[in-house]
Amino acid sequence: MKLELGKIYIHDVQFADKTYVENGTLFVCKEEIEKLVLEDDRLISARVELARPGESVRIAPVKDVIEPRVKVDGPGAIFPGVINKVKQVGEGRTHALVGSTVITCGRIVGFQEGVIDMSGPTAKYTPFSETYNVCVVIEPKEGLETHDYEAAGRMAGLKVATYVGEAGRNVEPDEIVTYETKPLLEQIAQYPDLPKIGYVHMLQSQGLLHDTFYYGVDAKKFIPTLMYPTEIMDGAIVSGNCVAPCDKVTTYHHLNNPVIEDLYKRHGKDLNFIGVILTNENVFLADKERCSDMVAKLAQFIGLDGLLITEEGYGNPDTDLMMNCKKVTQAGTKVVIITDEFPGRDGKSQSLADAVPEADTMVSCGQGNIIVHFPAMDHVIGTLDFVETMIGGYEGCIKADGSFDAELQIIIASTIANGFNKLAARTY
Amino acid sequence: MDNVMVTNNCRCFEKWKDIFQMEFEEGWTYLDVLTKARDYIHQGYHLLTHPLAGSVKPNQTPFKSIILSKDTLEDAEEFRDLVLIEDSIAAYHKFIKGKPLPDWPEKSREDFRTVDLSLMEGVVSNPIMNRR
Amino acid sequence: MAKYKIVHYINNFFAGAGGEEAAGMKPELHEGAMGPGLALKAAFGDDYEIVATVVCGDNYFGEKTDAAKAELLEMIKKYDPQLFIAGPAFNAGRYGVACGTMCKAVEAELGIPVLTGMYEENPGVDMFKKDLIIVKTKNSAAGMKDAVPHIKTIGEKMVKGEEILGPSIEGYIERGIRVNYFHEKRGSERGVDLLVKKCRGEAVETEYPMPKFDRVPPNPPVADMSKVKVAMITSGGIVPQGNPDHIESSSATKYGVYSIEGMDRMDKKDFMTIHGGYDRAFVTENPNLVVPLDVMRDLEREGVIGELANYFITTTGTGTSTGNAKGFGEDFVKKLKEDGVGAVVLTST
Amino acid sequence: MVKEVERAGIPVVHIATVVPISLTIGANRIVPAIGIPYPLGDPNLPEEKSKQIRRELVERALKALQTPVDEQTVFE
Repeated sequence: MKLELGKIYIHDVQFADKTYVENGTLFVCKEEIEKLVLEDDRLISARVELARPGESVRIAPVKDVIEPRVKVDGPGAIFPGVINKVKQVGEGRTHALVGSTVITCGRIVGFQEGVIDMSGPTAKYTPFSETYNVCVVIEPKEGLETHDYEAAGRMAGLKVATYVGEAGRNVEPDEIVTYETKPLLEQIAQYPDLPKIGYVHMLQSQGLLHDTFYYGVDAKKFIPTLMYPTEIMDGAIVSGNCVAPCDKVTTYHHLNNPVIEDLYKRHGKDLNFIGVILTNENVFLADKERCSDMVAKLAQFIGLDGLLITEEGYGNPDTDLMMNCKKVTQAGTKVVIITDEFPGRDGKSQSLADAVPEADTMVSCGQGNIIVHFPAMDHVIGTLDFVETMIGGYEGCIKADGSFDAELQIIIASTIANGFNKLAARTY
Repeated sequence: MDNVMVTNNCRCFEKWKDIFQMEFEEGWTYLDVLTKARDYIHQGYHLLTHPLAGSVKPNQTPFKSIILSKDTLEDAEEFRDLVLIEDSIAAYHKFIKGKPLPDWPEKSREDFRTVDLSLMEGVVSNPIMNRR
Repeated sequence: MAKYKIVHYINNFFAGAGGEEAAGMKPELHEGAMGPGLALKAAFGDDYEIVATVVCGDNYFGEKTDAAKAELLEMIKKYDPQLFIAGPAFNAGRYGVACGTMCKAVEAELGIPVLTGMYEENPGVDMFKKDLIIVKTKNSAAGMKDAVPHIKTIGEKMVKGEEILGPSIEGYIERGIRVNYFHEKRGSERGVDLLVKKCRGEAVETEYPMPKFDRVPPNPPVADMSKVKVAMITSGGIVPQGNPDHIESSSATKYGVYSIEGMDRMDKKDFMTIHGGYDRAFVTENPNLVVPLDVMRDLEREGVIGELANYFITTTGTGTSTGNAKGFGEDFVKKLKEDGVGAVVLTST
Repeated sequence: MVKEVERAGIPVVHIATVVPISLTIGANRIVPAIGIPYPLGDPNLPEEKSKQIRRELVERALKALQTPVDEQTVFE
């Protein structure tokens, strides 16, 4: 499977009468976006605001972040099984508006959604302080059931991103990167002397606000399967969760999965990137045993020499992570784990909720419990009303001028456990 | 299947009180639920669900539900459940020490109940739960 | 400019009072620097002054900890110091524990920075490394020269409120605190690097070491059972009739020590079970099913074991937190040691 | 408790009904007991038989105490 990713670099975002890209500037039509969102009668209001790097702007509470993309050639279309029809993706050509995002925000439940600061001391912790963001603030109709609201919010973001992505269809990309993974036997034959490497991508799948979808299938209902790495770049996986903001894997992070990107960078040089094993993080312990058995089986079945494992979330997923690591190791495949840490406020406790001796090679994406100071910003997109109750915030932490102290875990993707960031933790 | 649900979530209690044996007490804390589950494990029960299910941390949500069974559904390492419950209790203390549970308004409490209920719905709907 | 004031704590040996024979000495106060403090004084230079040295015998401190602590705190308080330094204790265990205890006490009472130094294997290290900065020293006083510059640098930073960097840079013992920093490469790239190396069979270093499972290595076996005093302990909830100490039937917060002097077996008239976790009927009828006194007496009589301790220790295991259980153990082993118990049979239900 | 006794330098044997729990709490010398309602003996049998079983278990425990071990060992 071969995908050409055409990168159109965006250096600014502005409102206009229609939505288009010109000379690296993304122009968006506010009215059309609002109209699109309000097609869903579960939502009663949609407000579009723009946020640019360096501005004194705080976005909260963030639901999802999505990079606008459009499929210009090859089978299927972006977000198959969710926005577009179910059809295999990952082949042909896709254009991405790199440097821009669509961010959905608004209150879903009384907790959990995170913060993005476009400037100031906390901006460095989130990648979205460096992107040009089209923010859509949504509000549900009175009394809407939580599951429905979650679904409406998720769909709104994906619809807007698809709409904005269309603006890149006929634009000549600044750069084209080609990614290719061949069918198993051919791929192994291509670089017979290099170690065969895979990637176990664990998807959050515990329930409401904890779900992820693969071609529209709820991840808690599938069993581990193999995926061509390029499928994910066409939106085969979308996020339907807002667990702890810091280690939420947004849809943006699925589209731009760093492990897949970095494995491709070394593909044919010092490793042979064979493919991705998708698995889940269910609540049911029998599911955990079954799925980790299957992950180990698949790794052995396709003859991997080594693999990376990433997780999403803390606690329950740590058990899946450790089971996967242990069983894969015992099946004869070398493992490296990428994770974030929660060692408590004082940094002295165990970072993970589970541990096995096989997990002897870990990469740390930083710890989410340290307290950081958020100075007041000139403008807030969304609302700060819920900061105190959001994860990481605590009662009385917000001051009259809008500044507050909170744990790092309140910032979207600050310790994301797939290695997207440079943040790490070490022992003092 | 001889199942017991330990919970402090009235919505779980209402929904499944006729299906499971229930250990329910509205006033229990998250820790009380973990402790009760540990007592069951000490008496030979097996965990069916992960004690930290849901990535809402123990100092964030007031609600917790855990399903245990006299039978085990999987061929797990024998002391897995004991380790899981002890680690979960340790995790509870770690978080609560840094930041106590906020005094949530009822609207938020209801949201937390909904999320906890959803986690359990995913489990109860699993066909293996209907095994006799 | 006024000088920063330091108070220094040392033991009998370093105060020149003598070794073991002087270990019982009570707290003493000396104006200015003395002993190892002279080297510190030279290192810290003119902006700092060791205003007093407090001294205490290691045995006195160990045996009368609370009294010693209180007396020493009184002495230290009146100097209103900006920094407290204890030791270094090098490899002296009791001294290390005293240094750690005093540092914690001074920090809590006076709210000033505290600093000590020890050899890695000093028992004080495990007790205090999470709470204190302990400068890493050699295992004898010959290491003073190497330790002084680290004590000086860290001490100055503490007094001035400057950031103290990582343990390998500053020369203190790793405290086990996870601290964030920005790496030059992103996590996924580091992960791929590690994996490629691991697949090549090269050594790789993890960024987050798995916790060491708290295991105590087994003791050597009992050489001659017929010469040893054996004690019985149970978590099976056997107590004297009426449960005089009100031990809980589950989630116990206490344990009991009960006499079995002159008894040949556990009589159901004398003992009952309070254990909440199992069907009590059989054990109520015959407590020897949990505390095998009858058999132990036979073995004692036959000379298989040297002697049976004249009490048993009991609590309930069900629902009892590992923390509580650990606490019970730490508490009652003192008694076992004092009574010369050489082996323990612990029964659980 | 068992670890604290061991840590104090006193050899300890754990007669436990649930061996995995014993392993988890870190006992080094473990003798499996009969069962939960009656760990040392079998009250369904006549008392002298039951006591005989108890004696065998205790003897096995004493033997464990006199056996050198490097790691957690279950004396079946």
